[in-house]
Amino acid sequence: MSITYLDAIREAQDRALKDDPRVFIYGQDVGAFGGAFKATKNLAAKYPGRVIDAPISEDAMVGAAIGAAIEGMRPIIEMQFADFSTVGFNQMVNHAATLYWRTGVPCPITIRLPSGGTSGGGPFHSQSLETIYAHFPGIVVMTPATVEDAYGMLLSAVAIDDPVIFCEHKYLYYHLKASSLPTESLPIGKARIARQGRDLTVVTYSAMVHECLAAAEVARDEGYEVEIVDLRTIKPLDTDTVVASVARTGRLLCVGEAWPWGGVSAEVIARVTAEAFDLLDAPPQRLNAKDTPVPYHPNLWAAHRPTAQSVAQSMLRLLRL
Amino acid sequence: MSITYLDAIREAQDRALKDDPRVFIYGQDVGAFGGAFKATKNLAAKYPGRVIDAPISEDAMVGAAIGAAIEGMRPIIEMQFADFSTVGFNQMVNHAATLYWRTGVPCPITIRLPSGGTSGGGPFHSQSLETIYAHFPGIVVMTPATVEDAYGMLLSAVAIDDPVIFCEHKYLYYHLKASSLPTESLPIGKARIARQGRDLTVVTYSAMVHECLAAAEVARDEGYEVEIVDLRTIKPLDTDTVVASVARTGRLLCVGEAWPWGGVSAEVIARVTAEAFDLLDAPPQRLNAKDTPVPYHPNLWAAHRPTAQSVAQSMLRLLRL
Amino acid sequence: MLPTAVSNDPLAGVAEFRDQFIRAYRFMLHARLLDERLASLYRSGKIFGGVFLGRGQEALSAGLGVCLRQGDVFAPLIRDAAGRLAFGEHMIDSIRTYLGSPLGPMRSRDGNVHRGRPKEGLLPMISHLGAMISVVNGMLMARRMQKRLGTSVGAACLGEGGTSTGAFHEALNQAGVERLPLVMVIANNQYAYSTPTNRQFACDNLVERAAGYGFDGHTVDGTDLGECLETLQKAVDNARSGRGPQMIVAPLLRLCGHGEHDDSSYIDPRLKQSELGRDCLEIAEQRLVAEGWLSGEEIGRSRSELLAAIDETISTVQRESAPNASAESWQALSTVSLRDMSSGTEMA
Amino acid sequence: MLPTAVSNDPLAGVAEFRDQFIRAYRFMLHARLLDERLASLYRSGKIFGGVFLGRGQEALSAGLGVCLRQGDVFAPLIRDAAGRLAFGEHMIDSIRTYLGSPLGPMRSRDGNVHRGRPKEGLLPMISHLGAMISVVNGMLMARRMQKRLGTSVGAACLGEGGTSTGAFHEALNQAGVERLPLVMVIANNQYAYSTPTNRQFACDNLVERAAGYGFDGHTVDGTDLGECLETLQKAVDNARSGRGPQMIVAPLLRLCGHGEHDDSSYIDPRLKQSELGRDCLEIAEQRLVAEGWLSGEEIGRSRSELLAAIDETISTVQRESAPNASAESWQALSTVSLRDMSSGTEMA
Ligand SMILES: Cc1ncc(C[n+]2csc(CCOP(=O)(O)OP(=O)(O)O)c2C)c(N)n1
Ligand SMILES: Cc1ncc(C[n+]2csc(CCOP(=O)(O)OP(=O)(O)O)c2C)c(N)n1
Ligand SMILES: [Mg+2]
Ligand SMILES: [Mg+2]
Repeated sequence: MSITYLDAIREAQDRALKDDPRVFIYGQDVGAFGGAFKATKNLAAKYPGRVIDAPISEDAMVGAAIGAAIEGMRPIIEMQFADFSTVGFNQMVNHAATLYWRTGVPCPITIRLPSGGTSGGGPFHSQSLETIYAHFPGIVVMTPATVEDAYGMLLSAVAIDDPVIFCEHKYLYYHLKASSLPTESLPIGKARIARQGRDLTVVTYSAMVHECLAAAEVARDEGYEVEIVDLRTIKPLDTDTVVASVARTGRLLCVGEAWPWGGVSAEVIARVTAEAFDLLDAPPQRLNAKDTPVPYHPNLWAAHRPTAQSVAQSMLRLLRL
Repeated sequence: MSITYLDAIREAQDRALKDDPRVFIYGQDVGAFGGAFKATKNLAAKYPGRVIDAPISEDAMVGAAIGAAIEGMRPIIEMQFADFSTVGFNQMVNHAATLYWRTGVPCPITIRLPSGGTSGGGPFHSQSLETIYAHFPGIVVMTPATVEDAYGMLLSAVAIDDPVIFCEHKYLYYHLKASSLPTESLPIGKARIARQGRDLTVVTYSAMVHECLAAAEVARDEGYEVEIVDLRTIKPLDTDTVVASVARTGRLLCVGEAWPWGGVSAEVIARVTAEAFDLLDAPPQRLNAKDTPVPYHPNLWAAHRPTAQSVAQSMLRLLRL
Repeated sequence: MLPTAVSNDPLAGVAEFRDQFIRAYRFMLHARLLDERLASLYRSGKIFGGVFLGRGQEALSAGLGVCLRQGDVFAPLIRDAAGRLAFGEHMIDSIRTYLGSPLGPMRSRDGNVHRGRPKEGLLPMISHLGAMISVVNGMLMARRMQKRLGTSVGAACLGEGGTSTGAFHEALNQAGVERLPLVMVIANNQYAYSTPTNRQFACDNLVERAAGYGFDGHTVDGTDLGECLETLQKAVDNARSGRGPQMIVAPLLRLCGHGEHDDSSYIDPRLKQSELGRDCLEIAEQRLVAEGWLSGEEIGRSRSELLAAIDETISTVQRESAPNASAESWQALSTVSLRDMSSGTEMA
Repeated sequence: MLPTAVSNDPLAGVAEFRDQFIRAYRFMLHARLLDERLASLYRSGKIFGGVFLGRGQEALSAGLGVCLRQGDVFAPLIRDAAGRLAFGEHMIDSIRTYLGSPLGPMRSRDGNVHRGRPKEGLLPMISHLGAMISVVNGMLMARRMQKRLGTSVGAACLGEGGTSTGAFHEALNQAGVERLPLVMVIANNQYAYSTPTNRQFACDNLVERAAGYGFDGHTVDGTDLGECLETLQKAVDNARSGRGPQMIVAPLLRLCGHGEHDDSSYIDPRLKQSELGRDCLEIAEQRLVAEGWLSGEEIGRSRSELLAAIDETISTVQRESAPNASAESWQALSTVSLRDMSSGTEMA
């Protein structure tokens, strides 16, 4: 049997619906159609009245989720693409995110954002928006990189009493496969060592984990062992695991598919330099997407985001500093 | 004669309207009423038909500005509070910001965000949202800290062919005074040395410049000379001036009123450590607001954001490292 | 005007109406007096931030409040002191929130009109206009899924200016599609801050929008408590009995500034002279006296009693200690294990 | 049905209408054939990303396009290949954008339906539904301020699903308040992706929303080119002559998938059998032949000529070289002096 990252997301929702009557799914085309990416396929038939088609109203979708959460439900909202979450932004960052702090009433909602670039996606179907959500207090931001985490973390997201932005990467939907679903997983908030190494720590998350793993093989051919930290959640951010890795390697490269200004990679570097400056043997470096919208043509797209090749170059340059 | 920061904003708009027939102002209550903060007082009478009351429709306000820009105008949009820009967010980050890159047609719009905390403002009238705008490609983000810059930079914002998010600080509106308006100003994109020093570089912007200046006096009493860099624009960010200062002092503290995760302070540290690691004699540090919504009660508010006192503590701790 | 038939027995109907009218009037009076006290606290510099009054809108607001029941959902807006009291909010919640007491429902964190108790069905508004309506929808949807909607309804208030927001539209459309028992009350007080209605919308009466959302539409003179009660009761009853969402539009005039910082000199004097500019409280009192439901003396006594209670509550709250920043948790997440202890807020 | 009186001379009116009908029909046919070729390129893997067709909506779209003039503003949506051609877009713009040619108006940066030439009044849509309308408003407002609005109008297209967005509402309200010559064309093709209308809105006909925005409302059978032309011409004329914003709602059926990846198996077969499911192109052809305006032969010839032109253009574009990433500027700002050269995108 082989299970894709997308299957895992569907299975996690199936299980959440099965195990917890408080769970429901609300989003455009999630019902009988099963969602634009089929992440909710068959669920409407299996759980009548609990997988609900929404009008094209992202603000009202999130607003309704907040209200349902107040009444004790655990809604999962599917945005059709992460890029469209910008029109539901206000309810997310100003309403869901502040509810617990303002009132003491928790707001357990999960908002799934099909994120990241795919070939031919273009500027409005490719965005990685984790940074803007992580900037706001009161939100947990998850960025699973593996089939196992797609499953386990989505189940955790639904179980957590706070709003979770669940950034699932569209490129991984079909590309990533595992042989079975996990029965247990790392606690939320803990990063994972995706590859052990001694010469350089690469901190990354989501689809870039795989580019970095491939790049690490290139570096191995040059005689270097690169350690790769998969952050899993970017807020909270597991500084301890990152610092412990840097303590072993003395070098830090942060890689992200999002735009460069002020994102995950900047945050990681600011933390590591503040807390573990003396462990660094070389300047910490970043590699992000270019600071333009995400281009449509595959040639441009491949150059816009980091790839195994560009990551390998960055690794080797930093290793040789 | 004494001119406040708010006066300077009004004067700049007056001059822009006077000098350039392409300029108009659009926002809630900006017309006869002169705006919630009186930043457009008298302008509607002086420039009939060019200072226009908008319905409570931030998305449509920004959309209309984009359209007007395409037709050769140079609109200024006033958001009543920065906090409400979240409902015009999509037009800003996905439409205005991408227009030039996608089509080659520039989008010269200025969006004024009355930003930052004041006593009793509470969670929805106090936000500093520069980070989320700076994260998106295609936007210039200005954060003037002085009366002179409020004037000169707003004029530049209107003259620039790209979308500008102009974060004017509400706390400075009345608190900050100058004797006259400037006749010239530093180029946009250049940071300013607000205070010279040799022992520590503090990088900051907007209202925090003044907290940092006050804190520097405390440090002086302890025998330290702190250099203060006022970024002026946070995107583009003048890394050169910051690095040159760190070259003089060997120490870096970044101070911002925004939330801590992934903001200006992280970006500055990531740049300095990547480009000037060897110049640092101690770990670079940050001081931001706390990672919660902005509280209503003045006691809590004063503890939530950095103040001269907390900045001074951070300075001294870092100076003694 | 009396309601046509509240029950089978016309006299019982009259008595019921009278009782409801008197109850609503008391909340109006209470709200008016409380508002005035808050305004004077503001003028003497005792309140941080803004103060927003409901002067001129009490009939509509209290009228809605008395038509709601425990178990309903209520999302008031900035001018709904009267409706809040009628729905059961204790005035100490208001005073504590305005004065920033840590004992208030918002625990000094949020202020003035941004208060509520979500678990009791009273939603604490965020400032972004229009944002509360879809939240009410979600509460009603949840109850329906949980099979405990019963005859409960959700009521949301908004000014005419707030109808220009995308959030308003999305939420009304959503309520229509889900056929929720939502009662949408729009106080058209002729201004949104300084902006007159002709800069806000282009139809004659916002109720023209009801049909497009699948709502029943009602218009009512917002200065007349009797008419407000009649119309709101009908709308709430419609919603309760499964007849789908209801929109009520009430023309009236804001008889105060946008906030207490605002002298509202922009208000057209002709509007003040018009029917819209009548003070709903005075009209209600005239009717009470004319119908013989309350005497001038009784009204005067109510007034003094309420004032005394208000002043006592204010004194109580003023003796409460201010919040202590170092005792604050400074954590926005409820999940303790997910609190990030090194997020750059403090020096390492 | 013929229009009642297009000019004083009824025969001139007939001739004018006939000419317009024929012109519109040719654009419909052109769009249909172009769409079909793009679909087959998609099936053979030659197109990155999605392909979105206008099948079944050409009458409405071309009808609008021929009512517009140079100097007007047009914001088409995903199913407006016909309207674009009628408005003057060269088909090579479409093909280049779909195939990602750097010579196209979007220079490989944006794709498929996200193309346009803003300076020529043809707006390149962003994906976020509803977002284009307020941009059209702003263009019209600007022209009015510049005193060069004249009789120009702005037309914006949207599907019925897009009417649920807040952006749609804010923009329509804005157009009403500003009394702009906006022509809002809503193609109610019964589905938004897979979502049927009863999950999208709760009124019978979206045109019921027109009055609430201060718009004139029109409904037209979207499958009938003659009726579309008549109604659209009236609406456009109204807007041109200062009678304020116009809304046209056209029921019809999407005769294809949402995109070419979608088999649209969810479409109710009863809808396909109904009047809504008629193919507007066939109906237009029947009328052309019945009226004696074009013969079957002439239609066949048009078809071959258009096909040949399409295929030639596709070949041309396919010979164009792909974009070269290293020649890209990778700069999102137009202001050269503000380009940030050390923003972490590259290693120092
Ligand atoms: C989305 C949004 N934009 C702007 C504001 C600022 N604002 C607060 S109240 C107000 C006017 C509200 O007018 P209306 O809805 O008519 O209510 P009223 O004050 O008249 O009761 C405005 C513009 C806001 N709260 N939310
Ligand atoms: C704000 C927003 N949310 C979601 C989407 C994803 N989306 C693209 S097309 C579409 C359906 C559009 O339906 P409709 O407006 O009826 O147009 P049609 O495709 O039927 O022509 C959706 C949901 C989007 N583009 N924008
Ligand atoms: Mg109002
Ligand atoms: Mg449709």
